[in-house]
Amino acid sequence: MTYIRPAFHHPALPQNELGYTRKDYEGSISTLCAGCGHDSISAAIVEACFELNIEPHKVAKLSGIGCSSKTPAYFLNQSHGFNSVHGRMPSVATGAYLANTDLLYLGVSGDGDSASIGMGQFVHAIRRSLNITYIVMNNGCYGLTKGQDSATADYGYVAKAGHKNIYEAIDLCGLAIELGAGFVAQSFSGDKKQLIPLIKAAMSYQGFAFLNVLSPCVTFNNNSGSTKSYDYIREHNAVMSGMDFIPVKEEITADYQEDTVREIELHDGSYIRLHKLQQGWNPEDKYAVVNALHKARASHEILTGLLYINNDQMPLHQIIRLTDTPLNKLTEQALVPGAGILDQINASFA
Amino acid sequence: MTYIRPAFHHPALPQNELGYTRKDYEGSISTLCAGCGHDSISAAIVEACFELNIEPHKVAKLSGIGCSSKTPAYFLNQSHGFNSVHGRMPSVATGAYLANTDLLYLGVSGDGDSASIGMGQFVHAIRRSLNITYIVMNNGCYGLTKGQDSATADYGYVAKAGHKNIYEAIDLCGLAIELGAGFVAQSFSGDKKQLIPLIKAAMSYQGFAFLNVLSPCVTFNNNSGSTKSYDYIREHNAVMSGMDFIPVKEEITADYQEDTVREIELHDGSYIRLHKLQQGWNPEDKYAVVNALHKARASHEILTGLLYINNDQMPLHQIIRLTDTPLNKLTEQALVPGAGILDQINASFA
Amino acid sequence: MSGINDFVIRFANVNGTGSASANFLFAKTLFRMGIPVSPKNIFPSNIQGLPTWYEVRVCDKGYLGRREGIDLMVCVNPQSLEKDVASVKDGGYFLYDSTKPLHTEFLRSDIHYLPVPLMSLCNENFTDARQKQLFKNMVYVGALAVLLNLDFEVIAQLVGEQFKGKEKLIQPNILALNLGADYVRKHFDFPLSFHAEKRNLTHGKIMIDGNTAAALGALYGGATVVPWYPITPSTSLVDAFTEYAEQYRVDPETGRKNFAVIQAEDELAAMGMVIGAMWNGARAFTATSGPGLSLMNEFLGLAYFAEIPAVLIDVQRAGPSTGMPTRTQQSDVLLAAYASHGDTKNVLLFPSTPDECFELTATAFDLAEDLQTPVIVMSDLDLGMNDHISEPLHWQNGRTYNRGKVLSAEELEQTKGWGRYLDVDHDGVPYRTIPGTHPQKGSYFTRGSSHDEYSRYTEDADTYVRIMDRLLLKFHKAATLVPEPEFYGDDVSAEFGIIYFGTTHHAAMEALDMLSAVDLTAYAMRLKAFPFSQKVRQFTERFDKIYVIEQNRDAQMRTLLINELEIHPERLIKVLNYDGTPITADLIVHKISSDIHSSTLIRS
Amino acid sequence: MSGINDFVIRFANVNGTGSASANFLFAKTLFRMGIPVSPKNIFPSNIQGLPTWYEVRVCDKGYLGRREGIDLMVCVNPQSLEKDVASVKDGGYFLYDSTKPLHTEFLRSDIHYLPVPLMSLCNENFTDARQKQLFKNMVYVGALAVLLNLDFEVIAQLVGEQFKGKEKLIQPNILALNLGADYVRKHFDFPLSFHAEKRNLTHGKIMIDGNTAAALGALYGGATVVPWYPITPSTSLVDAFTEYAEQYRVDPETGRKNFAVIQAEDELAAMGMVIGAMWNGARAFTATSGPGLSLMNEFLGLAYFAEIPAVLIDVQRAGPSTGMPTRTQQSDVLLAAYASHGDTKNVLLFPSTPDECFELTATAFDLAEDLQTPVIVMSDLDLGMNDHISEPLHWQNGRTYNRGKVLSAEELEQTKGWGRYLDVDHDGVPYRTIPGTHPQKGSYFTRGSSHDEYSRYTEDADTYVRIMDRLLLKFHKAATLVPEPEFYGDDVSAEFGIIYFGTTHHAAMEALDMLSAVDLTAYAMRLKAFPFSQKVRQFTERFDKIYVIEQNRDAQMRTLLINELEIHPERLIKVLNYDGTPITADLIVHKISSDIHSSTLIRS
Ligand SMILES: Cc1ncc(C[n+]2csc(CCOP(=O)(O)OP(=O)(O)O)c2C)c(N)n1
Ligand SMILES: Cc1ncc(C[n+]2csc(CCOP(=O)(O)OP(=O)(O)O)c2C)c(N)n1
Ligand code: SF4
Ligand code: SF4
Ligand SMILES: [Mg+2]
Ligand SMILES: [Mg+2]
Repeated sequence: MTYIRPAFHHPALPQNELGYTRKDYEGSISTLCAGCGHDSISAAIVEACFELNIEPHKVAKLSGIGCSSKTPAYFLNQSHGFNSVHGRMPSVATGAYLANTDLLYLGVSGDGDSASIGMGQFVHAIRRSLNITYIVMNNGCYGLTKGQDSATADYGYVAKAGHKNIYEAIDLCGLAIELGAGFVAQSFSGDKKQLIPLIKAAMSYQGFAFLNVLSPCVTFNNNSGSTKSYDYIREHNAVMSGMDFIPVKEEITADYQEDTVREIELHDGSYIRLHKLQQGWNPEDKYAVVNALHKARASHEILTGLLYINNDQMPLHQIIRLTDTPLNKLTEQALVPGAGILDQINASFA
Repeated sequence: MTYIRPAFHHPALPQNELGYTRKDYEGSISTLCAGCGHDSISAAIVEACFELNIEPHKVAKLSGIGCSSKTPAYFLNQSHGFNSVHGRMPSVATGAYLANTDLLYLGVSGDGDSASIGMGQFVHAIRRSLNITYIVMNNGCYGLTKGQDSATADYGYVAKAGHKNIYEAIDLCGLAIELGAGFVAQSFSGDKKQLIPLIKAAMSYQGFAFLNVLSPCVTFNNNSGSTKSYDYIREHNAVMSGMDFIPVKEEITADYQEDTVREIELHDGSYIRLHKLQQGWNPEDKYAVVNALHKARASHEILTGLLYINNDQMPLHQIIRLTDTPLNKLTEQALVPGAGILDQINASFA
Repeated sequence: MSGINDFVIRFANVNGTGSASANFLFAKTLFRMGIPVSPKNIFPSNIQGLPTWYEVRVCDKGYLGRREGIDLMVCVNPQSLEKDVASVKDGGYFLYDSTKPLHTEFLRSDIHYLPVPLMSLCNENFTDARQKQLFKNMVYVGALAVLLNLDFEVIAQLVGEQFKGKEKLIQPNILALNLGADYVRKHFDFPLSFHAEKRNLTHGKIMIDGNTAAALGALYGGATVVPWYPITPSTSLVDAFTEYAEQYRVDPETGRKNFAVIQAEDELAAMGMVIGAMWNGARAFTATSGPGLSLMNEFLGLAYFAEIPAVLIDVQRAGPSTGMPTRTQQSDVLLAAYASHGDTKNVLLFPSTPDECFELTATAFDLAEDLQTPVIVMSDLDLGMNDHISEPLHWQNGRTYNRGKVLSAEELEQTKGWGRYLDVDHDGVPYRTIPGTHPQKGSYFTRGSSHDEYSRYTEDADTYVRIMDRLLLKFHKAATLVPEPEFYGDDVSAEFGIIYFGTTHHAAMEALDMLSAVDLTAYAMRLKAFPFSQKVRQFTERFDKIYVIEQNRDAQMRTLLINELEIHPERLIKVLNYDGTPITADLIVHKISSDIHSSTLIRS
Repeated sequence: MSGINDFVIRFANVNGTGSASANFLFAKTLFRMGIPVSPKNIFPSNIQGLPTWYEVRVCDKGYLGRREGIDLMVCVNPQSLEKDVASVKDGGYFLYDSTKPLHTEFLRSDIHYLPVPLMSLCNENFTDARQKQLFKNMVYVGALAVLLNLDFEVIAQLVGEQFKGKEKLIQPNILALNLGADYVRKHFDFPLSFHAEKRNLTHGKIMIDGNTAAALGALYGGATVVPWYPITPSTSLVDAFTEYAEQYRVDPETGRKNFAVIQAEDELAAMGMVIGAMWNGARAFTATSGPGLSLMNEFLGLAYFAEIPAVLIDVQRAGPSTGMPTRTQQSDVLLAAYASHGDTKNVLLFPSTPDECFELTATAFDLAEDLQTPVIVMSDLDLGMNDHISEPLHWQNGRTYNRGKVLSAEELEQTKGWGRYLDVDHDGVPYRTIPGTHPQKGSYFTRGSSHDEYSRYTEDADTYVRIMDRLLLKFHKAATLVPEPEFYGDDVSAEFGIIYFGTTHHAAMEALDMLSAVDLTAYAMRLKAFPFSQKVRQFTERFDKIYVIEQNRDAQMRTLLINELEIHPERLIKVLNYDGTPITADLIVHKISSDIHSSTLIRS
């Protein structure tokens, strides 16, 4: 596939290195509620893809069912999208990815979609190290079906409908780390500065890159008893580090003091630079991260930032030693062993 | 339900406090392979129930599908059993338990049954704090379908069929702890001394009691490259503590040195006594346990014993404030609000 | 143009703007005035900001089905203006918010415009932004009240009931109503040629949605374990159950509950929990819609084969796949009837009205336990989520549950050689036991694998066949136990038959009258259950030509009829509506009469 | 008693004792001797220690279906002795391990006993415990070779092939064979009255199981993504695919693979992966059995409605639920055809023989991509897991794949106003694009929710109906593309018709001959696909009476025929076998002739 430069752009719109403008990364008009956190995440995806100089048609965006899962229609109109069935996006993404490892896969899901009906597929996509950027737009509730508690709703939070949640929440980041996800980050839809570089880093990572983005549901879960409201998250957000994402070949400047900066080189040569690191925070130390998460949970803090990264993770196509040519490009030539071989096989059954 | 003493036992057979003999806890003849680890676990269940003085008909035993899931037919013939569908035992058990909280629920599953197809239900049974003893007979493979790797098969182990497993294993104990299970233990089918008190403790615990029992599949996963073979487990078994289970009202004797003994009182008044504790091991300290599990995994050790216990866990029926009378005993009297109330309701729609 | 108590009015709103309660107030006022009314909510699969409509048919004759053709459109949504203007009947009315002038492209010469400055009236009279938006809806209700001659006393009373406990809100609502009313009185002739007139036609009736009624049926039917997974349009059913159970099933002293509503992780789990609970002797049900039904297939097969009672309420929506989640259809019939791999057949019940939702849901528990098999109540979005005029829900005090053949400890004590699947009574239904009943007797091992009469695993060919044949026998027994169909129309001189079920009821009733008005006399049978009873068979044998009306594409009920009753397909003619909107009498009449006109033979 | 090359022999073994290869050796020897033979494995759902049988029918006439009545029983399993003795035909033979004496209760006066001290012969000649057990099986093969006049050269050759690479094992195997042979020569008259004689009837044929053949069909058909979840009897299909792919689809230099076999976490995921892969332009399939099919319902509905190609191979077993996992049935037909909630219809293919498993599996990919819809290959346990004599698998070099209407970058460049679901060719099949094809053109949003021709979400009634109607049109097109039925028997003088499909083939062929021998002349149609083509319709119109033979309880294919072709049910008579064993010609003949005798009219 050769790249064809998009034509007739308004000359004033800023272009990225490939000549695309932000408009080229936008989608249809959102039908979500005004103020929904999910829309901010869509915007961050648009910005991240623009800045990353991604060719939109080289992205496949997949989702399940829910308000969150509708968002792929609201960004990257020039990418193919797949709004599958509830909770089963990971399997559809796995199939798509195996068919063509040349595309970037962006999976979008909700907390209902991933933490309840989709739990099994979520776990196994991680176990297989599916090469995907997997974003959960986590609002602690089922938006599209009108606000039921989800499995990530915190114990004791008070729903808009008035009742108190009586179950313990599933911590998707803790779970992802326990299951061996190679890239685990948490962020907040209201914090673009943090979110955009995280998305860029996730999309540059080879392997399962998980992003749990707290994303308030203004209609059903933004009330005062909520622990997923804009106010609550802002108040309880403990940023573990500032972060920059430095694309391949860009010069690395040293703006920060040595001791608080960490740079992590990804396989494609790009860098994640963490600065203003919290005391002792090392996102490559699994135990430390797990403990920090447990403690934060106990003290009602929400850790955000890049929580964990394992740069040695092998993505699925390498694990199974897939050929470089995308499987969907293989023709009869490559696929059919031929009549002669079939004769031999027949002979072995004669 | 009044208890009726079983009649006509061979006088020589030892009886427990209720007058039952071990025979009363046995099941049909096993059709598993000779030497299958699962049979040893069945025997341990028989022994534990005998020693615990459980009335067999007060137990409901449920399972999914697999060699492991067949075992409920091989113990406790006087209990009702339910061999449901593959991977979905937790939901059936949840329904059964809600219908009658007066019975003891014993769930039996396999690693295929719980870690693959049943992952979602496993996770959510834990999240709900289902009041059950949940035993996974973990052989790292799919016995009944002839030996495929399961999701608990260790990375790099060599299957009998010759290939090497290329995926990371799911650590069911680590997962259960992360998800908030209140009682998490690991054991080995070949170690009755450890297994029987663990089963007794689990059955006495109120809440989700998880027992991951390594249980070699002699037919498909007992070869030399296996990490779930009898030999391998014996060699890599790191027992975290010796353990006794002391039923309610039994006198607590002090056989052990103070500093290496820990006693944990369960809600029904029985005790778990841990002795020969590993240095610094505290099964009530979640972080310590999680770290120990992670380290053991890295060094190919298999920790066995009671790994984690949280005595403050509330079982599901308390969480949802269920009435004491089992729901299945309620009659029209309790259930029907009556024609008068219906008239009022009708009036509210007039 | 339509006349007194005979018109259709449609409200075009934006969802999430609080129009629902104002629109409901409008419909309920008519109902309280004794006039038959049937509102339909046409809403998007979305939470806020998209067009949503509320359509109210007013009909003295009591026809409660939907009718095409809008007499009066109330449009407060600029997004859908074009479509809304176009949808008004020739000679009809178009009421709109004239705060901003209507673009000339929306002017039709064949309809009347009723400009009311809703927004500016609110702006002038209210300060709070949210109030301004909310009260706009009350303003148009006030305007309509004058235009259509509604009873202001009834309205005021309803507003009072609505804001019971929040009395402060009554006054501003009344103010808003009056703003609209006064504006109309000042600017337009009133009432319109078609308008309301008090009647006594709804006396003793209630106005309720089917989901609430079904929830109450489950409550009265003794459901205690209610696992579920949210899905439109079944969610409100479980919500209603929870609400009433919290009211009537909680010990006021201890706060302890007589029921367990569990939000499951998915529909597979929900059905698994129902099966576990009913296996263990409690009454349980779950409610879902198409996608959930698909996911429950494996478990339904288990319940069928292991003979475990289970109750499922399928509030159908437009499929396939995610389809149109907020549109109605009757398209899960075939899957529900023969759910799961292997040879399986399930009992289905088809309510047509809220009171039947109540009654058939309660009955479902009796049938499920009596027959030890899954029973699926086939509701749909139209029935479940719209308000319908209905007979009041009825429960006879002293009515007892039929728990089926369950052996007590005492009975077990006296029983010899009990086998879980022994057909002792030769009716296909064996005796079961509940765990924990007796220390030595009655335990058995339930399995979805092949089993003998004593519930032991078997691969023996004859045993397997015996069990499978008995399940057929049981299904024949089911045909004698399920609710009988209802019959309508002219038994004596009918020239052809009509079969239908579920929410087609009102449209079918109206169609019957319309047909007989043009001398097409039909006798109609409303199915209430699957399998089909003798009466159903007799009906199908009586006519050479029977129209089968369904709200799906593939004529699924017709397939069941042909397949189970061995009817020649050519005798069953499809009358289908599957566009997601409730079927209309016009459509039925049109399809039947054009078929009759295109064929010659009616009765051979 | 049966005669030369006409007998049935059954081996009664304990599973897990290595009898399979010895029994296979026996059957293969007959095949190599040019004699038609059909082995059936009757095994328990268990790994070790339970009774398992291997039944071999030898038949000069080439009838390859199962036949009731055992001429010679080889019993090496004390557990099943009683049953095994009882199952021998009057006048038949019973060969058993006489190391321990047979209890007198197992002595029948009407059969012949052939005591061979298998165990003691082994004990005397081998030392290793495992070998003693294994070689017992070879001893009875040696004994049978003499009794039945098998060609020792052929046996020796087969043993050589089997132990290629492990030559050390050849000698002891031959020794074991000779032990049995010598013992028979010394103690019994031989050969028996029925025995084998060399023929040339299997020349050019192969002996292969359907699962292996289907796997090869998938390999040649271009499958690259193969997600699956283990389940009997489909597991060996994916095993075979993997094995051949490892051989023929791996770059010998780099070891990199041209395929991805992924063990999914369950069947839902397996089907999801197939859909994802085919959406993305690769050929993918999964194989499963009943329970898996039930779990795939939701995804099948998505693929139907969003028009995504998908290939599924359903190797059917006895349902419902877990049923009898190691027994055969054709009972998933109805669910597969109309899988999922809402109005859905899937394309089904019905292979009867291994070469058809190959061909129809390869074809399934073409059809799925051509029609952009799921295609389900309906195999069964009998076909999939038993060895069958078959035509060799055939692939024409140069055969190309039909990838359907997929737009390339160049085509997109030239296309204006493309819409994913536009019916440009008026055949119901729209054009699709593969992700990543073109930078600006061809992207679209796939959804299981209602969509318009441009794949935009819609709740518009007319648009929805348009799409649903086009899907019906596409299904009609499918009927013109699927493989045509095959016809057998007497076209001219036939008095009635027979319809059947799948593994009923061999029994049906034999039944045709048996019927015509008693002057019941039939013309038979073997269905190969659903939907039904014109030829199928014509056949059904030709006869007043048609017997529909199926291996399920509820006559599921008959339901499809009646429902899709609008046939009067009374013209289609059920001939059913559903006990889990492969159907026999005797059963067919018995049911048809007793129906004919009990009715008078054959042709009106
Ligand atoms: C099988 C199935 N069950 C239920 C539903 C109904 N449903 C649609 S969205 C949704 C939950 C969405 O919650 P979440 O994933 O958190 O997304 P949000 O709307 O909160 O962004 C449910 C239950 C469905 N579409 N399919
Ligand atoms: C829905 C479904 N899929 C697949 C199967 C086939 N199956 C039976 S047992 C089993 C795996 C059992 O593995 P595990 O749970 O580990 O039990 P084990 O036999 O190893 O004890 C599978 C895949 C099934 N019965 N149902
Ligand atoms: S309901 Fe909640 S999650 Fe859905 S669009 Fe509205 S704010 Fe967002
Ligand atoms: S196959 Fe393995 S797991 Fe199954 S019974 Fe045999 S040894 Fe046990
Ligand atoms: Mg959510
Ligand atoms: Mg296992």
